[in-house]
Amino acid sequence: CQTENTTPKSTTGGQEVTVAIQYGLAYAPLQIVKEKKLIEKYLPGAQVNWKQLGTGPVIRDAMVAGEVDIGFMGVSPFLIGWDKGAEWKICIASGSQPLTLLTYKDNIKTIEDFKPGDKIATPALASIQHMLLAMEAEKKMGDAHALDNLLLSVTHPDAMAGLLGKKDVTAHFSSPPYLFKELDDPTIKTVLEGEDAFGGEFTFIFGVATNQFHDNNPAAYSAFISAFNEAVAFINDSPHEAAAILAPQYNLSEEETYRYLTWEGTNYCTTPYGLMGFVEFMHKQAFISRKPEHLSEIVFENVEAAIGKRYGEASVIEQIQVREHAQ
Amino acid sequence: MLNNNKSESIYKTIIQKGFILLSLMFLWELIARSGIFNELLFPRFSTIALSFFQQVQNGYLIEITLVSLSLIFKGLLISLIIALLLSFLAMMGNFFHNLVEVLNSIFHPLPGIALLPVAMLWFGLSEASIIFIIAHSVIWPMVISFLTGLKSIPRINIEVGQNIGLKGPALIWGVMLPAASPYILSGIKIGWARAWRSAIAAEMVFGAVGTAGGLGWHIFKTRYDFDIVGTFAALLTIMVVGIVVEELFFNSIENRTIKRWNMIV
Amino acid sequence: MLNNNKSESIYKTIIQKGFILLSLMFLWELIARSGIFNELLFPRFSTIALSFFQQVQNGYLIEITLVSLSLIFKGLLISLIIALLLSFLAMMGNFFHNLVEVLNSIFHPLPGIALLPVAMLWFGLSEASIIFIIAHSVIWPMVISFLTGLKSIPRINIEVGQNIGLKGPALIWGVMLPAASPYILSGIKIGWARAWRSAIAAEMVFGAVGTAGGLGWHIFKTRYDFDIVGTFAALLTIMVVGIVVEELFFNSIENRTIKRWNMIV
Amino acid sequence: MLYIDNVGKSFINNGISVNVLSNITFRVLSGEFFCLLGPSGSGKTTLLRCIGGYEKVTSGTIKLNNHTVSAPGIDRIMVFQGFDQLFAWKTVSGNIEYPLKVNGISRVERRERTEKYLSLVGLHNYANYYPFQLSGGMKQRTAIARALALEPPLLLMDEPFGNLDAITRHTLQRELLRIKDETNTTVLFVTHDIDEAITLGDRILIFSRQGTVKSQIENNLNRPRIPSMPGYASLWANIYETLGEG
Amino acid sequence: MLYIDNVGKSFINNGISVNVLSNITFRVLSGEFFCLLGPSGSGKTTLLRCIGGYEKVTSGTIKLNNHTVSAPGIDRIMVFQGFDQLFAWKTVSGNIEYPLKVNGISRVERRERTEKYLSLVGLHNYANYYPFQLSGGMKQRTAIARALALEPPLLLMDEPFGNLDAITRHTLQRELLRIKDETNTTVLFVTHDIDEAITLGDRILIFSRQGTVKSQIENNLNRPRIPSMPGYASLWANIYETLGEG
Ligand SMILES: Nc1ncnc2c1ncn2[C@@H]1O[C@H](COP(=O)(O)OP(=O)(O)OP(=O)(O)O)[C@@H](O)[C@H]1O
Ligand SMILES: Nc1ncnc2c1ncn2[C@@H]1O[C@H](COP(=O)(O)OP(=O)(O)OP(=O)(O)O)[C@@H](O)[C@H]1O
Ligand SMILES: [Mg+2]
Ligand SMILES: [Mg+2]
Repeated sequence: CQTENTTPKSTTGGQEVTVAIQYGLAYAPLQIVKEKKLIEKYLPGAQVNWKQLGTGPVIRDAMVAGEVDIGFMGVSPFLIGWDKGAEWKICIASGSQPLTLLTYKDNIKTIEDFKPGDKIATPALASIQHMLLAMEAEKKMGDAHALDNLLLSVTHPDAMAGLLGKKDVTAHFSSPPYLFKELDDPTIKTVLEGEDAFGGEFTFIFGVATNQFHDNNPAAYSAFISAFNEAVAFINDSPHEAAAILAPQYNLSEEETYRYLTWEGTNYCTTPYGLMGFVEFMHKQAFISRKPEHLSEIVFENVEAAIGKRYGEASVIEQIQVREHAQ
Repeated sequence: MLNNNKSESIYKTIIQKGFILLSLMFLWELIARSGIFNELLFPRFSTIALSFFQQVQNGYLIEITLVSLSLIFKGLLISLIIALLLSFLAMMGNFFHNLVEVLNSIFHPLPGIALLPVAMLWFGLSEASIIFIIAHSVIWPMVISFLTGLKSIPRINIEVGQNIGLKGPALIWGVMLPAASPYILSGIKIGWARAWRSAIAAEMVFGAVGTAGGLGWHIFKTRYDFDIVGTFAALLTIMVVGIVVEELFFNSIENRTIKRWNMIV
Repeated sequence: MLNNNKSESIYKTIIQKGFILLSLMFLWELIARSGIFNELLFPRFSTIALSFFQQVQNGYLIEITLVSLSLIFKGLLISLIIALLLSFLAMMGNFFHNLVEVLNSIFHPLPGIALLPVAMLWFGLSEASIIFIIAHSVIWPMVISFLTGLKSIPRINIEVGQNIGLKGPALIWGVMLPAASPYILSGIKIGWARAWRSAIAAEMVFGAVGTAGGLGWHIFKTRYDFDIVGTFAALLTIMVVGIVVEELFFNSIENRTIKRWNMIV
Repeated sequence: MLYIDNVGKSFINNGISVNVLSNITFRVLSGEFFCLLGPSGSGKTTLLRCIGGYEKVTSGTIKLNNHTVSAPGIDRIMVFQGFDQLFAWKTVSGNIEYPLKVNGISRVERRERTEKYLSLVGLHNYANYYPFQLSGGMKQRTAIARALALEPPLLLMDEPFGNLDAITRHTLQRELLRIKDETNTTVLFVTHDIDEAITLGDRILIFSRQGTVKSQIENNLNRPRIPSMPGYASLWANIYETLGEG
Repeated sequence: MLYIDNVGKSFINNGISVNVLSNITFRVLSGEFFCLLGPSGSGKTTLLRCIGGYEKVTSGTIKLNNHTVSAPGIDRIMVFQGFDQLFAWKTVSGNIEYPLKVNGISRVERRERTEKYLSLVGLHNYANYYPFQLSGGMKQRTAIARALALEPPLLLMDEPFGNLDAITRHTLQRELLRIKDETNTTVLFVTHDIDEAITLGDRILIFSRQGTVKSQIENNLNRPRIPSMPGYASLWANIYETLGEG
C-alpha cells in the first residue's frame, strides 16, 4: 500500500513476488499455491503478496503498471495485450474447463439455426468464448463474423439469469460452475462444445509474468513455476484433499467442490495445448495485428521447453498447439 | 472576496475557460511525454486527440454518442418527473415525507448493480433496463436537492401564493418551483452528470446487441481490447459533451433565471 | 399543504417510518411468494432476513461492513475537505470560479471506471485507489451543492460578516458555512450515498484490497457464486446502515441546526 | 363582518409554551377602517396572521362573514410586514399582474389595473425592475399596489407604510382612504404610529405589551384629519398615555 | 472626519445605466449626529452602502479620517435597512455577542455588554430566541443592540427605528443620544421621518427624489427637543416644504 509506483516492486527485493488471484474454480491451482504456501516452500523467506482482483482488465492494468508480477488470464486477453506492447509472456499453462454453448430453444441444433433477434451471451468481445464461436462460424457458415451481430456481452451470472429466465438470452457460452447449474434445468441443452469448435483439445487459462519480473527475479520466478506445478499435481493426485482445502474458499461443500474439480472436461495441466491455434486464428481474423515469429516471443523458456521441439517433424505436444481444422 | 459576475463580460469567461482547458491538455501532454507513467496506460494527449478527431470525422464517435445521449435524455426526463413528483408528494404531509425519506435512505446508497437482477426481471436485457438503472442513479440525489429546496423556500413566498388563491399544483408551479429554482437547477446539474456515469456503467454491464452500442459499450470494448487510446478518446467525447452542455445549456438557463433574479450571485 | 414538522413528535415519525419499512418488507415477501418471478432471481424476504441475521450473528457481515465503512469514511472525509476547498476557491474570484466550473463539467460525468488506469498508475493496488475512486464520485456533486449554496447566501449575511471584521477563512467559517448549511447538508447527504455506491462498485472491480474484502467484494463473490440470497443479504446490510445513518446522524444534525433555526421547514 | 372572539395564541419557545395573545375580542364592521396599535412585540402581526389564516389560534374563534377562518383565502388580502414579500423572479409589474392573472382577470383589465396602481404608488418608471433592484420603500409600495389591485373585500395591512417618507406616506394614506370608499373595502390596519392611526382609523384597538386588548377607541374626528384640528391633540395624548401605561 | 466629495453612483438596469446619486458633497464632523432625509428611492441606502464600503462609487471619493473608503470595516458599523440582518443561526444574545468575540473582547466583558444592550432595547427576556421567533420590531432592536455593543467610532444607521412604536422609538432615540455623548461616537442616520430628523440631528441633509442634495439644514434647537418648543414647528414646515418641492 505505498505509492512509489514507478519502480516495480519486483526489482526491489529480489525475493518478492506479487501474484494476482481471481475468484473462481478455474483458478483452483493458484488457490492451492496460496493455501499451501508452496512458493515459500521453494523459496524460503520469499515475500509473497496475493492480490485478490475482480476483473481481467484490472489485472492487465496492474501488470502493465508494474503492480503485479504474475497474473492469470485467458489466452485472448493475453495475446491482445502482447499485441499492444505489454511486456509479458506466458509462464505456465493452468488448464482448461468445459466451455459449452447452451440454449433453451428446441429448434436450435447447431449454430446455423440462430436467427436474427436471438442473443448469444459471451463474457466479452474477443473472449475465448467469442473466438470459439467465430471458429465454428468460419467452419460452418464460411464467415467468422457471421454471428457477431447476435453477440451479447454480459457476465456469466447475468447470462445465466437470462438463460434460465428463457426470455432475453437465447444461448449462453457457459463455463463452470454456471454450466453445471444451467444443465440442471432439463430444458436446456448443448449446441456446441468448445473442443469441437476448436477442433481438438486446448488450454486457455495461462499464467502470465512480466518480462521484468522474469529477468530480474529468476529465483522467485522458478519458485513460482515449481510451486504451481506441484499444486496442479496435487489436485490431480489427491482431488479429495484439494477439495477439502478449496471448499471453504468458494463457499461450497467438499463433495460439490470435488464434483466440480473432477467434472468431465476439466483438466488442470501445466503444458499448453492449442496455443498457436489461437494465435493463428486471432491473427487471421485481425483480433491481433501481428503474429509471433517464434514461440519464444510469447512464452518463457520453461513453457517452450515443455512444448519441446523435435527436429524433422513436430512433436506430439508441438502438434497440438495448432488447430486440426485450420485451413 | 465576493465576486460580482454580472460586470464581467461573457467573452472574458469564455476566454478564461478556453485558457484553462488548453492548460489542462498541455499538462496532460507534458506528463505523458515525461515518461514517468507507462505510455500503455497514460497515452499522450495529442495521440488521443488525433484518434478522437479521426473517429469524429468518420462519424463513428458521433453515432455512438448519440446512442448514449438518447438513453441519457430519456433517463433524465423520467427521473426529473419522478423526482419532482416524489418531492412534492413529500411536501404534502408527514406520512409522505417520511415515506420519501425512507425510500431515499434505502435506495440511494444501493449500487446500480444491485438492481440488475430486478431490472432483468422487469425489463429484460433491453434499453428499458439501462434507463431504469440511469433513473435509479439520478432520482435520489435529485430528490435530496429538490426536497431541501422546497423545504427552504422562504415561508412568506408560499403564504403570498396561498393568499392570492394558489393551491396544489398551481402553487407548486407558480411559486414553489421558481422559489426553489437554485436547488432545482443544482439537482438537475447533478442528475445530468450522474446520468452519464450510470449510462456508461450500465451499458458496460448490459453489453450491447451487435453493433448498436453507445459510448459505454465502446469503452467496454476498447478496454477489453486494451485500446487505451480508444478508451481515452471516448472519455474525451464525454468531457466535450459535458462542457458544451454546461456552457450552452446550464449557464444560459442560469443567466435567464436565478442570476437575473439575483437569487444567486 | 405546508406541513409543520415541529409540532409532530419524534415518536410519531419513528412509528410511521417503522410502519413504512414493515410494509415494504411485507410487499417484497408477497411478490416473492406469488411466484410471478423466478425464485432464483427474486428470493423471499424472509429467506434474505434469515441469512442476514445468521451472518450478523456470526459476525461476518459486521466485519465486512466495517471494512467498507472505513473506506467510505476516509473517502467522504477527503472529499468533504476537497469539495469545501474547491467551493471556497471558486468564491475567491472569477478565474477560480471558471476553473472549478470547467473541472466539474469535465470530471463529473466521467465514470469511475475511466479513472482506473490513472488510479492504478498513481496509487497502485492499494486502498488509496479505491478511496480515489470514491472521492471522484463524491467530490463533484458536493461541489455543485456547496457552490450553489455559497452563491445563494443572502448578501446581507456576508455584508454583516464583513462589517464586524470577518475576512477570508473566518468569514467562511463564521458566516458562509452556517448561512449555506441547508445546501452543505444536502451535499453531504448526497455524498454519503454516492460513497456507498462507488465503494461497492470499486471493490467489485478492484477486488479485495489488503487482506479482507468489504461488502462490495462480498457482493461480487456471492454474485459469482450465484448466491442470490447472499447478495440480497449484503444489500439489506447497506439499506440498514443507510437508514441508521439517516435517522441517527443526518436527522439529528438537521434538528440541531437548520430545523432549529427555521432555515428549513 | 369579522368577529374575533376570545382569541388566544401561544408559541412553544425552547420547550415552554409562551402566551402571545390572550382574550382578544372585537369585531370589525363592513366598510370600516379598523386600526391595531400596540408596542413592538405585542402580537399585532400574530393576530393578523391568525385572521389571514396563516396561523391557527390556540383558543377562541375567528369568523369572517359567519365562516370560521381556517386557511388563507383571496377574500382577505394581506400586506405582510417587511420587504421580502415580493416574488423575486417577477418584475414590479409582474408582481402586481400575476395575482390578477391567477384570479382569472382578463389580460386587458390586468394591464389597466397594473398601470393604475403602479402610478398610484409612484412606480410607473420602475415597472420592469426586479425586486432586488428596488429600495426598501419601493418594495413596500409594490406590495401595497399588488394588494390594492386585487380589490379585495377585506384588506389586512401590517405596517404597510412603515418605511415610507412623510410625503409618500401622506399620499398613500389619502389614496387608501379614497379606494376604500370607492370599493367599499374593509381595512384592518396594523400600525405603530399614533398619528397614522388617528388619521386613518374609524376605530383604534390598543394592544398591551402582554398581548391583551387594553382599550378600544372610537375616532369620530372629521376627515381629512390634520394635527391642528380640534380634538386631535387630546386624542393623541389619550392614546399615547394608554400605550405608555405598560 | 468623513468627507463625501462629489460622489456619483449608477446602476446598470436592463442594460441601461441609471444614475442613482449625483454630485453628493458634504462632510460629517467627529462627534456629530448627522441625518439623511429623503423620499423613498432617493438613494439614501445606496449612499450609506457606499460609505460602508459595500458598493463602489461610480465617481467622486469618500474619505474617512483621510483614508479612501474601499471595503467594509469595523470602524464603520452599519445597521442595515430591514429585518433580515440577523444571523438566523444565532440567538438574540448570540447575535450581539458574536461580533464582540470576533473582535477579541474578553468573555466577561462580552457578557456584560450583551446584557447591557439587551436591556437597553428591551429584549432581556428574549435572549435565547432565534430570529424567526421575533417580531419585526424585535429584530430591528436586536440589530441596533448589536451595532451599539461594538461601540464603534462611526455608526451608520439606515432607518433603524422604522418599525418601532412611538414609545419604544422615543426611548431608543433618547438612549442613542446618550450613548453617542458618552462614547463620542459619530452617527450618520438615515430616516424618512421629519420629526425624528429634528429630534436627533445636529445637521440634516435633504435628498431630492433624483438623488442629489437639495439642502443642508443646521439644527440648533436645544435638547431635548419636543414638538411644542419654539422653532420646532417652523423647522418642521421648512423641511416638509423642501421635501415636497419634488
Ligand atoms: N414563530 C414564532 N415562534 C415563537 N414566538 C413567536 C413567533 N412569532 C412571534 N413570536 C412572538 O410573539 C410575540 C408577538 O410577535 P408579533 O410579531 O405578533 O409582534 P408585533 O406586535 O407584530 O410587533 P412589531 O410591531 O415589532 O412587528 C413576540 O414576543 C414574538 O417573540
Ligand atoms: N442593486 C440595484 N440595482 C439597480 N438599481 C438599484 C439597486 N439598488 C438600488 N437601486 C436603485 O437605486 C435607487 C435608490 O435606492 P435606495 O435603496 O438607495 O433608496 P432609499 O433612498 O434608501 O429609499 P427607501 O427610503 O425607500 O429605502 C432606486 O431607484 C433603486 O431602484
Ligand atoms: Mg409585527
Ligand atoms: Mg433605503
